[in-house]
Amino acid sequence: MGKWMHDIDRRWLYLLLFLAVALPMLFPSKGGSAVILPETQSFYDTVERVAADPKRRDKLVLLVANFSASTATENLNQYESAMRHVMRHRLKFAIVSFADPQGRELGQQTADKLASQFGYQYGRDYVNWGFKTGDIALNVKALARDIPGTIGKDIKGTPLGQIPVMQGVRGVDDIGLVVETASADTLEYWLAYFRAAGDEPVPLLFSCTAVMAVEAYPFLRSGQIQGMLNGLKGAGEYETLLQSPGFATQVSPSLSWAHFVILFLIALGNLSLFLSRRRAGSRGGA
Amino acid sequence: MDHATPFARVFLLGLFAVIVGMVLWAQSGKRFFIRRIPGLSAIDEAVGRSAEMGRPMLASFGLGGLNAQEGVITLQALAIVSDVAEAAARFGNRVIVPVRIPALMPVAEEALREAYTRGGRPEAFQLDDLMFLSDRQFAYAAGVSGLINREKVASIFLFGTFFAEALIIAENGNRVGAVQVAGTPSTTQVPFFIAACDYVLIGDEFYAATAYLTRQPTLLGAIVGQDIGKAVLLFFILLGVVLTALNVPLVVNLFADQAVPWAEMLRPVAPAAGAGG
Amino acid sequence: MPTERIVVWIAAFCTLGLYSILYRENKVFRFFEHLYIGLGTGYLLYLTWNDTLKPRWWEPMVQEGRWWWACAVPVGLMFYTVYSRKHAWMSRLIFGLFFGLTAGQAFQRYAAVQFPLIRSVVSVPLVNPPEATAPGAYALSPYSAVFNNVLFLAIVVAVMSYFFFSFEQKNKAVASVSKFGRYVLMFAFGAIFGSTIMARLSLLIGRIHFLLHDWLNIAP
Amino acid sequence: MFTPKTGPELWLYIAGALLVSGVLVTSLQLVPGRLRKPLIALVTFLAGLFYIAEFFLPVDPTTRANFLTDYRAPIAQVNQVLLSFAVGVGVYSLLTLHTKNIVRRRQGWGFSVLLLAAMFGILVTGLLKEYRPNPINQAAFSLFFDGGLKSLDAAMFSIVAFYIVSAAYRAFRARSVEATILLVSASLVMLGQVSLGQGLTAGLPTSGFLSNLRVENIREWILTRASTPALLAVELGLGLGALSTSIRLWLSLERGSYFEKDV
Repeated sequence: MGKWMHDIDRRWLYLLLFLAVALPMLFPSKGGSAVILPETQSFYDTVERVAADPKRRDKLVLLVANFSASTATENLNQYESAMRHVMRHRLKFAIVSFADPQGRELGQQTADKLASQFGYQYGRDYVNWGFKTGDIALNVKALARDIPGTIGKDIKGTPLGQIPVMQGVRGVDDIGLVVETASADTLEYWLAYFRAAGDEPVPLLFSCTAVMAVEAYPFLRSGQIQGMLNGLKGAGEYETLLQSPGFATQVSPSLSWAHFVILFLIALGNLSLFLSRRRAGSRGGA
Repeated sequence: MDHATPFARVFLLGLFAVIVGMVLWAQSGKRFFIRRIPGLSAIDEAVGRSAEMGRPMLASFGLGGLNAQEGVITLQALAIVSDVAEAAARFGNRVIVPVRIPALMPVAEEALREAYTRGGRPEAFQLDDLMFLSDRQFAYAAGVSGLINREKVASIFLFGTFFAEALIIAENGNRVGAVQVAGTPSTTQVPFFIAACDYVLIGDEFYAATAYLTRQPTLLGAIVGQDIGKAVLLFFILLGVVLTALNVPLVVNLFADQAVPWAEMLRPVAPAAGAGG
Repeated sequence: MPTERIVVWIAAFCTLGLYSILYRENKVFRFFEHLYIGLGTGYLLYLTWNDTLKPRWWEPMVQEGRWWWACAVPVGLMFYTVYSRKHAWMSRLIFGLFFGLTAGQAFQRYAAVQFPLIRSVVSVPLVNPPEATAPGAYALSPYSAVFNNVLFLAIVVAVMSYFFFSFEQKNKAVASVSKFGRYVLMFAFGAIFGSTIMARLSLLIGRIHFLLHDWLNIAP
Repeated sequence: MFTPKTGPELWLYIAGALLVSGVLVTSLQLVPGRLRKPLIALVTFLAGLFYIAEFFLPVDPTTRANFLTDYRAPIAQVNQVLLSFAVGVGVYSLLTLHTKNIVRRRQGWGFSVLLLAAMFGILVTGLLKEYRPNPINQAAFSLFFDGGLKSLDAAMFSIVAFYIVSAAYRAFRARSVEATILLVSASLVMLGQVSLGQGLTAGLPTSGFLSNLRVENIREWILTRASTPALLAVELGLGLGALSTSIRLWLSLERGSYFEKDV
């Protein structure tokens, strides 16, 4: 028994995982009630605070889409909820991507999807700066000082100066909030070159894949970022806070079951180790 | 920090002086000691095993580009991969080097040519084994997985910046039974290398690697300089913690993003203001 | 069949084709692997022109009349001198430029990234930690707040001492501190592993949802 | 002279710039061997000096800029444009390898044909979509991009989920102290991050001492109190390592194969 578990063909593990994800999708059930983690709560609260702050609410919100379709399950759901939250408070915002060209399209698709619902109009209420290639550090550094110069034209080829929503937006001091949605460690650039480059630190929110979250906890603790959405789970909690359940809420059972399968397998692996040790022990070996 | 505060000038120039000073001292003949780094002694073993089995090796210097964040890591990784290639040349082994960043192809080519020359077999260098695979992260991973399985590589060396593809590469390596040595400053990928590789360099062992492998005075000097830097950091940390307990925010103010006037350095912050800000 | 439907079918085949490597390396995987690398490179060329060279170089030069951008061509071609043994050294000149630009940013990067980290360590309060008085679910008793903060500092110091290289860690106290450092590192790596599992599962969920919902249409 | 030009004058200037810079670059070959390394070192030093001086030199308190600050953006642009020229080096490598495969009918040469066809397919349809935008070109590009590339990206990324399971099954066995630590912290974090796991301890109070035993709070504790300081300390070491490597690069003190070769 122990030996069989030890030598188990990994393809059986793969099949088991596939079933753990697929079956809860085919037979939907209600996911357990989510506990809201404090970083999600403060993410939500920060947007609320910016919206209620007369000094900040008229400034531009940056919704940075530093992700591509490959992490859409986590990032796109976070991004959509953040945009919905911003639109609810009628804040002006800009979509921009530095990490992946798909970011600008995914950002635009999200805006197209939500705009009619909230009466947002391109150019008047929001703008898409598009994708900026090149060294992200240099771009973000330049952005802090000169937004129109760094960005140049928007996604439709209009110079930023001619877009109503961009009137008076020069640099970091005209930005009210940065929401960085990312699949890689692009947060650092905002910390290093943008957040504290102006008169007052700009509130910075991070919605990221669960991997990047671990690295970001130190920044959360040091107060450099004000809130964080941790992967699909964070997206689900945020959906709960916004009271608009979506994809993240729907697939929560699959996430839970897959975790349990992995935990079960780990337990199985340790059982096999224990059994093989005991067998070795009874034969008099070490 | 957009521009240096007065303290940052002093502190960074101090670090600069210490590191350059130690490098110069080492270059003028001072022999510095550096402790054993277990993963690195495994490189020769892995190369040797490849030679025994008569199967090729695969070495990657990571997925990092030439930007500020990854550039220095990538160049350091290339230096380690060159050392691997040199050992491979000595054993008469084939080493496949898949590349992600096109701009690095010329640098890699020169570095590998030089490594084979140092290994005594310049003619063994095959340009086809240094291949640009794809600049797309997962296309690169798919290509490397294909190579690992088709070429039945016997050992794999992964150094440099890695992202999520790290585990795809390492698990395929594990499946074909290759000996794998990895080292990366990308902390998020270290656990996966630990799970799938035989030897893993953690944290700034990566930066110590070339010094340990080559015993170059310059590099050894730099490691000693870094160690002194770490000692200075520890000093500031301990000092800062004691002062914070006494409600004197001197060290916090010294390391602030915006210059704090000297007169206000010692003024206690209001409670609950928190750090950073 | 409308384009969207064809796209879904192609996407489903691509997904299953790559997944076939989970069974074993095979011709189907090899097909999609080569397709993938080809598409990736073609797209890279397209992006390089469309997103960088056209807007940042060609249009400024030709439409806005900034003729001096033409100088970028001979300089950029220096990369290609690597193909000639005689001229290969010239590629080093342009790499020297890039190495310089990369290295030159290190000081600002250090100050910008490391200083806040140092601040966050030194401002850990050992006396009257605010966590002890904070309202809400995460308030701690004064004892556990102090314990947590002492532990926090101990971990920082232990892990940092693990990474000293220039002396043999023979001293028993030093050796055990550094051993503790290594254990803590393993603890942290375990945490990363556990946390990453969620991220990777999410992506798989996304893909399987695509297969079951968008392609086969058997899941809601 | 450095003012934008228009019309035929522009093309004249462009041709002139090409000629002059071309001659300058070519004449670099006249640099004698012993001066080449110092020249490379000088270029590296000056390029690095720009950012270092820009950062260290005092700034005007009102504009928070010094005389170099305004050149950040142009330098970023030059950097980006020049790096784009290097893309061809990679493509050339790929093209030669696979053309050789096809010409010499090496094993699996059919896959090389496929690779090249896919490469030109997406490039051509992409450019057609930009320069001749019509529904057919849009759709053709979409087949390559949305059907092919995007889904291949997503599929390959999600495959990590399978590998993470086999890695966990193999690695998380209590064979040694270190492996046990890894196992325990990973399992606790996993339990704490899904609602099913959180349900296990949902009966415990949300405040007071017992609340510490709720799995989501254990997870939070592991991430913020135990793993954060460890990663922070790693980061402090890495920062110094990067700084030291950068200094060596900047001053051309770096040693190792590429940097020691005679030119």
